[in-house]
Amino acid sequence: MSRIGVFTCHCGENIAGTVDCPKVAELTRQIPGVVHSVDYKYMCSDPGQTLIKEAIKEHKLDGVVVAACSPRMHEPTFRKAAAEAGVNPYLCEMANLREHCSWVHEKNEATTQKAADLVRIMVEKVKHDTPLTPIKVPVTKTALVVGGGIAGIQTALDIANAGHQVVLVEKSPSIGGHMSQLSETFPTLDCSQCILTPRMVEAAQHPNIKLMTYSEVEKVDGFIGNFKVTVRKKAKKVDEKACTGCGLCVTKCPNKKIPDEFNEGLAFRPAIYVPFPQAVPNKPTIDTANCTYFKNGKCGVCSKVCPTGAIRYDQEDELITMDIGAIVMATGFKLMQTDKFPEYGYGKYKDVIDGMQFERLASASGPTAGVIKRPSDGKEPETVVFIACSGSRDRAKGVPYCSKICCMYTAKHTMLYKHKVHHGQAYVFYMDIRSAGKDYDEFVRRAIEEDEAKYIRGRVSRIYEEDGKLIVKGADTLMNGEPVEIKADMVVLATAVQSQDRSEDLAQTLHISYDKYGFFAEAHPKLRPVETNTAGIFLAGACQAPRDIPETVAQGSAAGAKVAALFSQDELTREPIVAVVNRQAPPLFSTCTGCFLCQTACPYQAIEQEEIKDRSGRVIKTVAKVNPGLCQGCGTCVAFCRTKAIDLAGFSNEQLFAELMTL
Amino acid sequence: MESLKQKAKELLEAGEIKAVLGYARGTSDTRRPHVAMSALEVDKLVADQACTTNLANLLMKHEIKHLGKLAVVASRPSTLRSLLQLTAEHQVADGAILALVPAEGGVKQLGTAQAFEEHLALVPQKKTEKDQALLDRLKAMPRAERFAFWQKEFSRCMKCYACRNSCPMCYCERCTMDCNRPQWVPVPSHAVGNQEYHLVRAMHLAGRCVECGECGRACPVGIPVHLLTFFAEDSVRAQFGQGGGASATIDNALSTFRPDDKETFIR
Amino acid sequence: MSEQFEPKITAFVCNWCTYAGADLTGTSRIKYQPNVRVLRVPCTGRIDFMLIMKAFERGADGVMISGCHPNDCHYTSGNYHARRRWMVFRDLMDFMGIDTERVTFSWVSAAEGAKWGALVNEVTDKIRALGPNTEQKQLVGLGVE
Amino acid sequence: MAERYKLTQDALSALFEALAKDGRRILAPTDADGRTELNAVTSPDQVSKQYLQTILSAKETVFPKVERLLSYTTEGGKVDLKDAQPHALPTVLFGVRPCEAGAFKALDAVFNWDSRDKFFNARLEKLAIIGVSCTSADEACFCTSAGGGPGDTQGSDILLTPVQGGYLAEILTPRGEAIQALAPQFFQAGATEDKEAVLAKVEKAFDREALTAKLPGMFENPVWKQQSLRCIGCGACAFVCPTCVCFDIQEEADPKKGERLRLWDSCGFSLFTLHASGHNPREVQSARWRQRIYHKFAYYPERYQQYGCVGCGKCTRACPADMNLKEHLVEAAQAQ
Amino acid sequence: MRIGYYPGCSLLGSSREFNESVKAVCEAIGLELVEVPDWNCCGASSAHVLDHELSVALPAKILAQAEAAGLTEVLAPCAACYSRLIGAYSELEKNPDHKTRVSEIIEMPYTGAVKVVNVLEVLERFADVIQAKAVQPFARKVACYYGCLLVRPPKVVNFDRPEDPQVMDQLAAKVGATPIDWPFKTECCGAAFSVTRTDLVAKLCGKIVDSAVKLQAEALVVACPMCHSNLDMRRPETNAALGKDLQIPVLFLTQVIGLAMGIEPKKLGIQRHMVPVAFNAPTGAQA
Repeated sequence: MSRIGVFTCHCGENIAGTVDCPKVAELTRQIPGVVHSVDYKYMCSDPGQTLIKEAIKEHKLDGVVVAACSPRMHEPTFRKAAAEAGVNPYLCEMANLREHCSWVHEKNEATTQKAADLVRIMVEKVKHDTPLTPIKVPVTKTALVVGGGIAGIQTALDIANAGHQVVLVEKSPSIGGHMSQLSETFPTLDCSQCILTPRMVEAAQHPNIKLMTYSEVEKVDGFIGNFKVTVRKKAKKVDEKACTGCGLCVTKCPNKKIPDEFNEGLAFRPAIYVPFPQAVPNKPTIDTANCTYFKNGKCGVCSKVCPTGAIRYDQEDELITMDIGAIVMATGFKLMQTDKFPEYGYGKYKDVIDGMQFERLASASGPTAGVIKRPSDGKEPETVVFIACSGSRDRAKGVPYCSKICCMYTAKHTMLYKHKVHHGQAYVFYMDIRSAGKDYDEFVRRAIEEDEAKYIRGRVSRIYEEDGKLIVKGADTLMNGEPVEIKADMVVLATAVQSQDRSEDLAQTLHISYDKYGFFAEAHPKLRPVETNTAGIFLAGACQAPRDIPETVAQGSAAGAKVAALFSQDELTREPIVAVVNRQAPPLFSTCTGCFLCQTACPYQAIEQEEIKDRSGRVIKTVAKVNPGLCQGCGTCVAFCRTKAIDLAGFSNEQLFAELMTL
Repeated sequence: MESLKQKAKELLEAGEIKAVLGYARGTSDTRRPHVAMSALEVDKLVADQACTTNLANLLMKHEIKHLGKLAVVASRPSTLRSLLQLTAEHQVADGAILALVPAEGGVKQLGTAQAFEEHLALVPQKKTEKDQALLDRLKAMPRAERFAFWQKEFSRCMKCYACRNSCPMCYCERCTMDCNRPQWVPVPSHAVGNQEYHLVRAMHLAGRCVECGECGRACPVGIPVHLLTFFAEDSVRAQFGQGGGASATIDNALSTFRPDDKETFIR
Repeated sequence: MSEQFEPKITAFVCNWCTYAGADLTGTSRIKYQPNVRVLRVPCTGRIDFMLIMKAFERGADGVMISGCHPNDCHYTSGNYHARRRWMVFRDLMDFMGIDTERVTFSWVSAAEGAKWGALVNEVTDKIRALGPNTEQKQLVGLGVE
Repeated sequence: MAERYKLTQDALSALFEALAKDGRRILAPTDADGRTELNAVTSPDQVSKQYLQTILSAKETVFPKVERLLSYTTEGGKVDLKDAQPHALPTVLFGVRPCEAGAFKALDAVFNWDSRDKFFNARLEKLAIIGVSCTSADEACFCTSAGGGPGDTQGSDILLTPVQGGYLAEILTPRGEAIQALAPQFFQAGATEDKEAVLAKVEKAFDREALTAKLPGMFENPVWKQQSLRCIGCGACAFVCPTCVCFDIQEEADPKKGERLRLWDSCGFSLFTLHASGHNPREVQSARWRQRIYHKFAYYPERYQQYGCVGCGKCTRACPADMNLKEHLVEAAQAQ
Repeated sequence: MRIGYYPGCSLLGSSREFNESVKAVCEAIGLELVEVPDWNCCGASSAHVLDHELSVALPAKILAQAEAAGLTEVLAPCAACYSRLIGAYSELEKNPDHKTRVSEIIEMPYTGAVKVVNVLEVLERFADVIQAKAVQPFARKVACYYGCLLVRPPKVVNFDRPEDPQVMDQLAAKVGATPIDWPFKTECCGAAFSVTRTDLVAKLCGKIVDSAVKLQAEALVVACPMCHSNLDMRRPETNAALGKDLQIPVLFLTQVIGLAMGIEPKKLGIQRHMVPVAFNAPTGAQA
């Protein structure tokens, strides 16, 4: 028989004003199993807590019900008090006499009866409470950062600087990401490469950072503090250790007509290449899809000219598995594809380009060495039309959201253009100008007022080529929708920012959720913006939503700080309110029948399959197993389980049943 | 029938299977399940219109499961539907059980879930007119009358569990009915115990029922218990567009969700 | 003179939204009728349909089930699972002739203290008007010699 | 041999009225949606015209499927215990078949073996049986192999045999005489109809005593496993059986009150012999099936010097898997 | 194969040749057109600006008639009719409770069982048949002009690429024509302003016709009576506005297909155009 103490709090007049507290104490004393029941003015006060602690010792209580305010208010207080007196804190429960009773009902007998009922419910719960201990999970203090753009670099540096190991995985041959392609950055117009390159080098040389370029995450198992990650290190066909990065192979490669990704197809590169001069690591990679040797076994020039014999045609992909404590996703974005804009002739007319191509045209390290020349004939364009919201905020294009960075970079583009082509005229078609940010709106005003960009508020309906010009037809909605027609030499589309290709697949590999546009979903839109719903996996940068550089860097640092905080402890402590699959005596072993319908019901992928084997290793039965590191204790699986094989500690079937039985 | 016997013998002789689960003649010329492990036993196999039992139920039985690789005679589509649902629920490995479907001029041998699905696409499942009529009649009744109808039916229930034990999807080793900590459903077959038993059974089969109707046929006192699971299945299908026994790969309707599931009653 | 019938109402609410919402009803001092007894669970996903069934067996005249609005679940999707379960369970109860008028499902967020108060009053009044849940209560003891 | 009377159909109606006037309820086979059920009737017109047997046995009248043994309250920390009083009505069972009438003896053997069961006896004392002989039988019937027969008088207080123009009535016991005494004018003495001629023909299928002698030696015989492969382990056979007597005791309680109930159970259930340790002495269905047969044909005779099966065939008819008891007993009797 | 047919007013009046050519082509490809019994006005041009409920009820009545006649699909060749019918269908599918209200208004049950299709959609299904039957290839450069109603609004019609539709080009190519790549496929022709603001229509059509000629098209191909009347009937005004004398003919796609199939030009109503069509014989020389 239980020895339960009931402690009814007056909360001054807050409870006692409508509930007859002494009577509640009196009524609840008669409940079988209750050996002590008192009322007191302020239970949460020091004397009140002392009263509970002394009663626990004096009456040898093995369970406590504090009938006071909401458990959401003082449950930690009283559980701590109970623990101090030697009762497991999870054997202390609260009956909510204040928020759910005295404050919402009139002073009368019914209210007091309800108060007594609320205590009865909790007494039955305590009777079926089991002592629980917080769950300890060890932490592997190595972080994995996926994506080597500015987000990933910043995150990796912050974690590394906090003294923890970081593995930085990048799918392309060099880190740097989109930012390395930019010419200048808003709102300061400082050179993107100038500010990024030092960070890239720092990341590469940091003793705590292990760089894995040309690599992709293949598989993720485990849970917070204890992930097992398999990374595919794609074969560069070049021995990185032997290669000195002299570049002879790149110069000698006879196949030089491959569209250059870094220059957005505006230039060519050889089949063995370094993506860009400042690449990190600055060692070449063979593009096997375009290499003559890999296509027909002939050529082999690179191998012949390499002074250190570093070319390895037989190099294979490597699968590397490592123990990881936390993961930061920083996989970035992509721009909307050309086939989405038939009305603008994007992909059809050479001089209709996107913003990133314009960045390359404007970049000193770009294909034109920073001189603005249009792609079709290399002429200097005298009239350039910039179209903001190309795809963004356009339901017909499947992108109802704002891409966030286009207003700013379009203003930047008009300025860069004007600075290079002094007699040129830039037009901007826009829907709204969104320039919220430090020095942002001033920047846009400068583009309009100083660099004389003509801003036209309206959409462009069509672009077509006529007599060597691009006819841009639109409307000026500030002029009563007056049709506007501009004969342009070049058109720059600020195409929508979209999630990376296959981001859904990657999300599924990591068991994190994503929105309908393929951006990774944060755990809470306001309060947990850099966490995912899977504990131990964080987000940085544009893989979560369109972001500009300052935001990306801030989020990268935030994610880094989260990881550092996680790594500051040797063990994680978690509330023991988790689901458990029962174990029974053989031959049943568990009432679980292994239908695994619970697996899809679990929001946290916390349910695994476990094989029960006999001594000879033969599998007798495969049953569900809840990983306490992942389980958050919602209990959805518990309600779903037909055989009642899963139960939730703290809110068990027996407890809820017993609570119901009092009613 | 002869081609079935021949096929069964071939498979047994080739050692491809250990036993054939089929039908044999039973009391008063009915058909009963029959396990044939030898040529002698194969000769007792019968395949005709009277073979109605859903044999998938027996596949889940401990003694039969452990005989080795089995072939099952699937005279009715619901047997294949059961196999699909059992595969989806990890009870049967895809390819572990051979289905022999008596067809015109021979026997169709199906070995994989995909083959079952393809075959089922040719033979749509339909409720009998009698069942549909009673379902419609019940749905049209005023609620209180429907309550009285079921209470009258349930009053005959004695919890022999023939409905449960004849159901291919009731394969749980320890049924909720037998869970006594807490004792969710009262053991006695009094009014409360019976109502709760049938409610729980139907709910546990919602989205999983293959609509073979075996439970209703098994009831010795003639309670139309199969209508409860048929109804639940209809409800699932109508609201979520998927039901039990359709595929070995679709996740269960009630352990998944869509954010835009439409209901009309939540305040 | 007979006393006015006071219905017994059992409520299952999730910890994060409706329980907190009901706390807010209290802190806002919004009054409602004292007939409801709240059982706290972590999430609506935890509410086994059998609990609703047992509540009636225990003589509840009305049952309330409430949790986070869609998209607001603390556990991201428990309420979606719960919703599907209720959609079928409610249909099935009705098919068995059990009065679904006596079960109220709702989404009450942590900010909707006023909604909780109003809902409890509305449900209490409605169940009082419906009268005792005689159909279910009469089953108790029936079939025992 | 008891004296034989003639009872016309009209006289039967009058007898029913007399029984009702005497305060007895009459339970008889009735038609319900194609099923034959035992129900309360007031007139012979309500009795099924064409029936072989009821689906359920008549054991419900003395051993209900759920019955209260005691109840208690625990209000205020005090336990107040109340023994249940059996609610036994004076009852006449009309129309049961001789096999079932004979089954009460098997129930009695258990309920009054070491202690006398208050509930069972209270009901049995108020029960009188007017049996009706069988004029037809089916493939499931094997009363003649189980020590009875289609016109067997054992167990009945009065046995009626349908003959031209009514029934041939045999008054067999003092209870039968008491019924006769309620309306003696309707029982015409000196009936001469040939009872045997109208009875159903049920071939004897096996020798019961030989089987009983053989069973102890065939515990491990493969026949049990073979037969039970298709058994699904439900309780239909036991619940329809007129002699199956196993019961479960359940306590239904909440923090304030509780009651103890007795209900039917079945040795066919896998949980029937499950120990708390998880061990189950009858792990597989073949062991349970064997138990069912041994209990009726080996353990019963050994312990009570009588048999636990009357050959009514109800289990065969109710079985979803068509476990034909007669057929399987024959197989056992012939097994090597 | 059979399909419901809703000609609407245009096809019985100003666009008889569309009606004639649709029927001729459908007959040739083996598609039976079943005219919706007792059909009424679709409400185009005015109902939707005056009374929303009426603008839904009118098309719903047509679809309900089709449903009562046991049809499951209705072909509305006129793009305006198509737009009204599919618009009403789509709205009622989105708000199933409105179906009850509409049924009350039209005094017959509307359940949404009948789908609405345009002429391009239907012909696309028979693309292979059409190709096989094109015995006299229409070997000319053509400018396929879609106008606005066939592809918009995309969510409602859910047909082809709204900004750069392809189906008509593909079908024209199937019968041997060479569709030009031009940017005016969905440019506004002025449509309903044909009567009230002829000047505007002339200006808008001018751009379309001029561009087609510049890109060396030999014919404009359309699938909408409004487009046709503006491009064809308003040619004098168009030419006046352009200050040019453009004689490029405007054909319905069904006429192009019909000619390629060798159907007699008269049966296709070729003679009815304002801008004369000189190439009756598909491969013949242009006057």
